[in-house]
Amino acid sequence: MSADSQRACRINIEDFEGPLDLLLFLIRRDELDVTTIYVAEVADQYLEYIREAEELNLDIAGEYLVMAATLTRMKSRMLLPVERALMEETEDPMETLMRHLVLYKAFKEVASDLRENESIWRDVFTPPGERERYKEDIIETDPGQASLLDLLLALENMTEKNVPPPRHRVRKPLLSLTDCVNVLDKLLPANVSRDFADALGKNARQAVVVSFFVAVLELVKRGWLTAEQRYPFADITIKRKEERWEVNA
Amino acid sequence: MLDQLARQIEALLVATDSPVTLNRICELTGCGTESAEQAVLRIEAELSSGGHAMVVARLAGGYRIVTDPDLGFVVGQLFEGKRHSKLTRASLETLAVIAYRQPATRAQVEAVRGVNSDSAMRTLLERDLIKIAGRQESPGRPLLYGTTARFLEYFGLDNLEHLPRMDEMENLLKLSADDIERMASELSGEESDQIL
Amino acid sequence: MLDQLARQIEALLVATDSPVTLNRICELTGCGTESAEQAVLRIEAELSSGGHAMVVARLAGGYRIVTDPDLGFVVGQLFEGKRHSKLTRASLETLAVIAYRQPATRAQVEAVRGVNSDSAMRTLLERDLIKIAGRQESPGRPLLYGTTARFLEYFGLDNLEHLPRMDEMENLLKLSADDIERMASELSGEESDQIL
Repeated sequence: MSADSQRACRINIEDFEGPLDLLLFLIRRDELDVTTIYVAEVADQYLEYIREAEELNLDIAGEYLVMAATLTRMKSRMLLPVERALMEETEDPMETLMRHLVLYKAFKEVASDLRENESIWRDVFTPPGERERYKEDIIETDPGQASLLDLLLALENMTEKNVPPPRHRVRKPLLSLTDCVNVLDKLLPANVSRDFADALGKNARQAVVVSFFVAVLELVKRGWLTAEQRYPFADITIKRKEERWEVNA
Repeated sequence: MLDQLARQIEALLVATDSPVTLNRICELTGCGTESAEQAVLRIEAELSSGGHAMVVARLAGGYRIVTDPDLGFVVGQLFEGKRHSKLTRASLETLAVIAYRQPATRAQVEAVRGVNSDSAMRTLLERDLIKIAGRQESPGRPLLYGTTARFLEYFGLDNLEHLPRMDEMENLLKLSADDIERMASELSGEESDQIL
Repeated sequence: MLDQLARQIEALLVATDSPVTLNRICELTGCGTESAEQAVLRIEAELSSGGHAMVVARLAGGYRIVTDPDLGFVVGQLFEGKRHSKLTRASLETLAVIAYRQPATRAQVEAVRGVNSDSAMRTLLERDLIKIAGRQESPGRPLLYGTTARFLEYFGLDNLEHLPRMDEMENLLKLSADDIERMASELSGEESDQIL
């Protein structure tokens, strides 16, 4: 397909439900069969599309980029004879991807069947039922009258309702784990102990304290930090264990 | 055999949840008052000649199709001894707090809800959704409440561990960071009350 | 002209607020299964020959009388503004995966779809089309989701065996069960890193 005709049928990335949807579109556009596609060909098409979208400064979800990386890796492996020999013993990632595409395509078809059902049954109306005509004052409860979601929404509702009267305080959101780890990374040289409260400073906002506390718990779980508390309510001492933290590992 | 106008009107009168006035019928089907009245008569005649279980009821200035009162003895059974009222918001909130904090005292529930929860707790006890689960070893030794087997049945849970955890719940309900902070501060506020 | 048994059954199917099973019909009218089935056929025939606006629908394992879909354009006006919008493609895809894989975890759904499905799942929960159906006995014990009776009614299905492309999908799912598990476990591994 020439570059011109490719432009001509440029489509918006927002029309797709994810990388698999886009891949299926590209395969169908070129009238290929899902089971006989060549990785190099598909990879090129996909990468070109993503590049185009990037040029247009479109917001591309992370999943699309992950797929781009996967396809690139697959393609380069195909080109390396040694790797290829090794790969024959294990499963061909292209096979896996094709199976995945076949599966996803099937679900897409089911979804469109459901869409048809929906459009018919949206036009079907049920009589309202005559429970109220026959029963007015029954106070019994059977399973299924309230769902778990109702229970959860009740909890959510309480957190909304219990907003204390306005005070001179601006609520700030919690910090992300990554943010906290990055700060702790700078704050804590290796093998030096520090007081948790000191590290954050006396006037740290509650949100900050909560955020860092959660981060510390997580780092202790990963074995990157140790935390000690001599007795209940005593100060917590934290100490760095690992030299380097791979935050996004 | 009903004509198209009568069919349209019949559909309206069957599906509606409150009586439909003649004006509204005309508005929705685009016919005149007289045609609508005539059509209603044809519906009545057709229902009756087919021996159907439905009649057109003229109620509160409007029409609707309901089951023939002489079949009340069968229809009534459909709703006998069965669920009717849902749990109220107050009961659900109280139940939610107890489910997640159990065993919990009434004071704890009220601290979270910010309102008196006496009658909600009584309802839940009556419905066997919560039970007394001991006493707290603190001044006044208040009663502790927990959920029952019926609670699990009611929400279709195998056991208490199947309750969504708080983190999963946040995911489900997409609580904002603000909400989480608020919850955290409420919980810590509440706990400090207990220590005092 | 409907006989007395058919009239009674018709009344039940009109007055009910959820589909009535054949067993329940027999229980309430005191007739046998076969008589009940025959009577339902007579009701269908009589409604159709009278040109009525109603049909008998087989939904979620039971029967109920509903308005004919070809009159939706009139009846829909009664509920304007109160009707749910159509499901998005994301929601439909998510629902399709859950319907066939149920009970399914969120990670499994996302593994198949290849994208985050958080907000679709939330919509489906809110619209009572899926429900929490326990926890998977695997690391992290994630929540499991399944479809509801409302799901069947929404899509006009009698039971889960009437899902579209059942045979094809069952085979396919058998073949890719391992793939899905592997992809799902990769995904849930990623998720545990993002605790906030």
